[in-house]
Amino acid sequence: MSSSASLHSGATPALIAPLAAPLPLAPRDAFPLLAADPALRYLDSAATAQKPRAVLDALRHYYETANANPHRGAYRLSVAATDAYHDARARVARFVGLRDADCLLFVRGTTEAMNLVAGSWGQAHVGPGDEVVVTRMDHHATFVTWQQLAHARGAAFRIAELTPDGRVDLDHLASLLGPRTKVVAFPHVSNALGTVNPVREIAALVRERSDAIVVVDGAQGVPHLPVEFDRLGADFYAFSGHKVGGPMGSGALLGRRALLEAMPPWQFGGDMIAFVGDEVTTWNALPHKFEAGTPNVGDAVGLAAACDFLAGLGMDAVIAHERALVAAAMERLGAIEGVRVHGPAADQRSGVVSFSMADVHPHDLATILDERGVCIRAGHHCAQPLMRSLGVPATARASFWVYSDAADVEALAEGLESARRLFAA
Amino acid sequence: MSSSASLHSGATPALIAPLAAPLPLAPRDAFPLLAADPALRYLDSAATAQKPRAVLDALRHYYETANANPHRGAYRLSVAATDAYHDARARVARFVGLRDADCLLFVRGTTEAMNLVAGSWGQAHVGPGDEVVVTRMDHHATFVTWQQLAHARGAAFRIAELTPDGRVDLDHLASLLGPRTKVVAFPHVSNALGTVNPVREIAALVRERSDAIVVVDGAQGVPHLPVEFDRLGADFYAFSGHKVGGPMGSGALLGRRALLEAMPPWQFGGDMIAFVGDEVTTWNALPHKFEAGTPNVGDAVGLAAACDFLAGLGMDAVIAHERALVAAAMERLGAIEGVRVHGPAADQRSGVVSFSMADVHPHDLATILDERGVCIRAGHHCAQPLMRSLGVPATARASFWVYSDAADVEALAEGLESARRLFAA
Amino acid sequence: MTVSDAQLAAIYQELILDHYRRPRNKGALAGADARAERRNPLCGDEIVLEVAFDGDVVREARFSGRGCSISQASASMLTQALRGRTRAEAEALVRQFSALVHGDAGAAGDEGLGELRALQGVARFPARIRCATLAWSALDEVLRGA
Amino acid sequence: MTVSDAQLAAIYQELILDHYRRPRNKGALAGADARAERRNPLCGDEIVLEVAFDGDVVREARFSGRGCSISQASASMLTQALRGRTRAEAEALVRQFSALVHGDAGAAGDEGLGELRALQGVARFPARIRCATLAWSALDEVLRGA
Ligand SMILES: Cc1ncc(COP(=O)(O)O)c(C=O)c1O
Ligand SMILES: Cc1ncc(COP(=O)(O)O)c(C=O)c1O
Repeated sequence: MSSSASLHSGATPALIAPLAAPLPLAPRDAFPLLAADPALRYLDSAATAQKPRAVLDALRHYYETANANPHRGAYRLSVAATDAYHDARARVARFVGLRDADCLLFVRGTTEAMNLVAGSWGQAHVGPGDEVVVTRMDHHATFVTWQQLAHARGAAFRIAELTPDGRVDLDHLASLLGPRTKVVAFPHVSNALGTVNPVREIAALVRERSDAIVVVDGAQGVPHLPVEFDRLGADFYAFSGHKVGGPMGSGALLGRRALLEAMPPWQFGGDMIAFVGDEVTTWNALPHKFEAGTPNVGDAVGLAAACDFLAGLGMDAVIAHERALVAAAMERLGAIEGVRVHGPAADQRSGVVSFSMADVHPHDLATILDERGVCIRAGHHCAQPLMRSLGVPATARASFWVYSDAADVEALAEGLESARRLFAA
Repeated sequence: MSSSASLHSGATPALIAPLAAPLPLAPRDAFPLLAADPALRYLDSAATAQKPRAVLDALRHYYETANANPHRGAYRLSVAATDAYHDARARVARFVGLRDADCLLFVRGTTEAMNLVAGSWGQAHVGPGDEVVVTRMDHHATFVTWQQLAHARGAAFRIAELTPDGRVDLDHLASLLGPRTKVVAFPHVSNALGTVNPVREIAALVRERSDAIVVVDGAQGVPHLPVEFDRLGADFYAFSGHKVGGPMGSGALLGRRALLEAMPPWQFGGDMIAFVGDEVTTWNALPHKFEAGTPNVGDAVGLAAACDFLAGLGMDAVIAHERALVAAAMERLGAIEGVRVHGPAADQRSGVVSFSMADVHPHDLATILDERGVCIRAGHHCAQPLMRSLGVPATARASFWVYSDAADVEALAEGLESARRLFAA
Repeated sequence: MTVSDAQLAAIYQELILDHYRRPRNKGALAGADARAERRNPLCGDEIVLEVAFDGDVVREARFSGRGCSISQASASMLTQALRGRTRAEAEALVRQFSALVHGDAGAAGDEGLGELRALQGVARFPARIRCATLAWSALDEVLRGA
Repeated sequence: MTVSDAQLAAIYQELILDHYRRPRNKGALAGADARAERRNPLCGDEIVLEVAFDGDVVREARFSGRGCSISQASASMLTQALRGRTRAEAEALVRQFSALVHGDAGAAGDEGLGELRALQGVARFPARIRCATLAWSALDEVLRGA
């Protein structure tokens, strides 16, 4: 854990939010890539996070001291790998507030998690005449996965629209729910706008009006907010390790035990079987039933280290830090001629600022900023359906994380001013 | 690359095979886990390989210098990540003799690759009355995946039996082939016996008698033998990075372009789409169509480094080295009272020796050997159908790789002698 | 890491090897009141446990199946230890045995476990605990199911 | 990494910005003989290219769609450069333009490319090459499809 972590972890949101010039919550030095390039202004953490040294160390330490195929070995090295994997699951589960750690399935990321739910629960329970509901702000991982499942099963696919300031329109959502609704999927936090959705409230709405399962895309939740799965009221919750500072190739699906136990397996292979007959095969218990093949122990260990790192900072402090930066950025950017910021007020977001500049395409903004060492994202953010409703082909997006600071905001603003000048000339 | 690599890479099989006491082909020092524990006798490389330092360095270097979400970023860091990913694909494709690198799909491992073929090609092409053929020696990843696909599609599931010395009985296989055969899947090399199957010959047999696709489980091929996909005659070939010395969570599926292009996508999400409409979505080109979600660039880079490492040793030298060790082990073990070695002659294997000792259960052998620092596998090796035909619940298995040497064989034999004494007492 | 054969003998005690070589109460039990099967998916080992009761008391217990020395010896000793115990006593024994093989010092000192204490060495071999508890897991089912 | 606005101007030349602000030949082409669409899935940019031929010679080319300064300027210049060329000349131009934006020195020195040479700076920005070639990829389809 970094030394500043303990300094900040006790800070309440109220203490941090009003700072005019936020310092990093975790020092850049704790992130080798950022430490090596002090001029780099990395504002694309919503796409993927830079990795704490502690994570890279944990990953390497696993491969150098405990690497073996877990579960299957009777020798001590394999037991060490099994223990490392089991311990990683327990730590990640604790971090996201899931008591029953066997209901945490390690997957490659949010995309795979969503495909698992659709491929197992969805294939088994959604049929002709049923209805599947997503929102206008869903990432393609959720939107397309459920769109295709609905088509494959002959179900209707419904899209809950947004309010003008980029929140899920709960009245419209409510109007879509009914006895034929089988699935309601939505993001905890929109990657394109930063909007934080009221998961508990939406889940309650769904329960009231339907028997649908509530599937939460938490890719932008876990990295930025305190998450307590057991109290969210959701049935499934998915997230990606690489956005939490963990390695690529790690991630998790959390699910309620009764659902997971009743679901058919999704992939077949080693570890997930109990008995393999020539004709009939039976399945292993949770979590193994859904983890076919040699587990990715190394990346799971890295993900656990990332969760420990964030726990050390405190997730209340993380979201407060991000909101302070967002508030500063919205103020600074809003003052630049022609800039329009999309989405809701700062206190209803994670650290995402999506914006457009009149007459300058986001792609051009990204190139101009990159020349100044400022990395932002330009594009549809895997949210083409949302872009259509915003009436733009793409937006520019700056996103913050624990290492972001006021200098990042300033560099962004200056770059935009330079673009303004260039295109106005 | 290790210094001994260049010394050995030119060695022909004939030059190495007769050595009475083979030295490691790559020095233990090149593998941090082995270097740290000189007394460790790691004989479970068929389960997972220990990692060359070069691989761990490449992985870390990626995260410290080029980490970003590839494909989607307009800034240079993201271009660096995109290039690293693209370059990794090209290097891995070259290593396995695939010219058209876009027909190499990065996956988590063999298990996922097999599930991809079954879930995409299989779901689309196998129907009631069709036939799916596997072999008695298939790993559960292949066996169960195709068994379940056959059941789901109402097709018949057929198992090609083995000869008494543990090779695929080609006559029996031929008798199973016909116009209704849609899939023939088999391992390049059996993980449980070490048997190397004549892929080209089997593929030719299949073409002659059916229109089936030929699916090769190459999990034990790529780590141990020269593989040239473009000349194998197979339609699909799958392998796992962690068995090649690469990171867990890496692996690849190779496929013929015409098949891959005609196949529906398997998972949905970012990167694999072209246009996402509210009702209809279109797909991106190969390889992206089959790589939904943020790619695991780090582990792909590590896998490429592993392939480079092996290319430096030379795969002809690797298999010659393993066969020399197998020959030595078969001779030494065969002289121990009550030991029976399963499978074919040394020159028809990779570096695997599967055996039983009369009156001593493999699990007990593994524990006794582990107390001497010798790691072997005891169990069904994810091949329960094979165990049934061998008439044993489990076997003991020692498996060799590039760091294995004569001292490993000797430690194994001495441990078995000690077990013999203990149980005979 | 190299050890002497003497150290290995700590787990492979003569008593365990004796039960492995000459298992007690092995084979089917005619007139069993309850039966449970367990399989260790790691190694394919199987245990079938059959129990006959006189009211609340175990009259006889027998096992069949195949497996390693630890699983066979454990099953063999279980069938001996069970005879004459009430259900409640048998349940307590299941808990106490589990504590023993998980390294609990209290259980290791409990003379009530008798010969079963020979299996305490298993605690040092986490990968083998499942072997030792296979028959006990079957017994647990028998006691619950009844 | 910080650079002066002057350096940025190397890619965002006045000529490019001028074509972006006032695109030439934009809008539908009545009586087109061929038409092709391209979409950049990264940013949602779209280009529709329409071409009318007089026998083997391009009579007129027009484009529509939306996108960044690079894709719009490139399309605008393309429509100008195309007029009066034979199919074979147009095909050669596609190849030469591709070489230019991929950093080929020969192409950069080729005066036959005319104004298009203003786009050579794109070669330094690999993420933007696709923007520059979007309209050209549509032209390629027009020429092949015909
Ligand atoms: C022959 C064979 N096929 C498939 C697999 C499965 O590979 P993985 O577990 O890496 O997916 C293995 C190894 O476990 C294997 O040896
Ligand atoms: C909201 C949201 N959902 C899903 C995803 C997909 O995650 P991954 O690409 O890691 O599978 C992302 C990020 O790409 C995201 O931001």
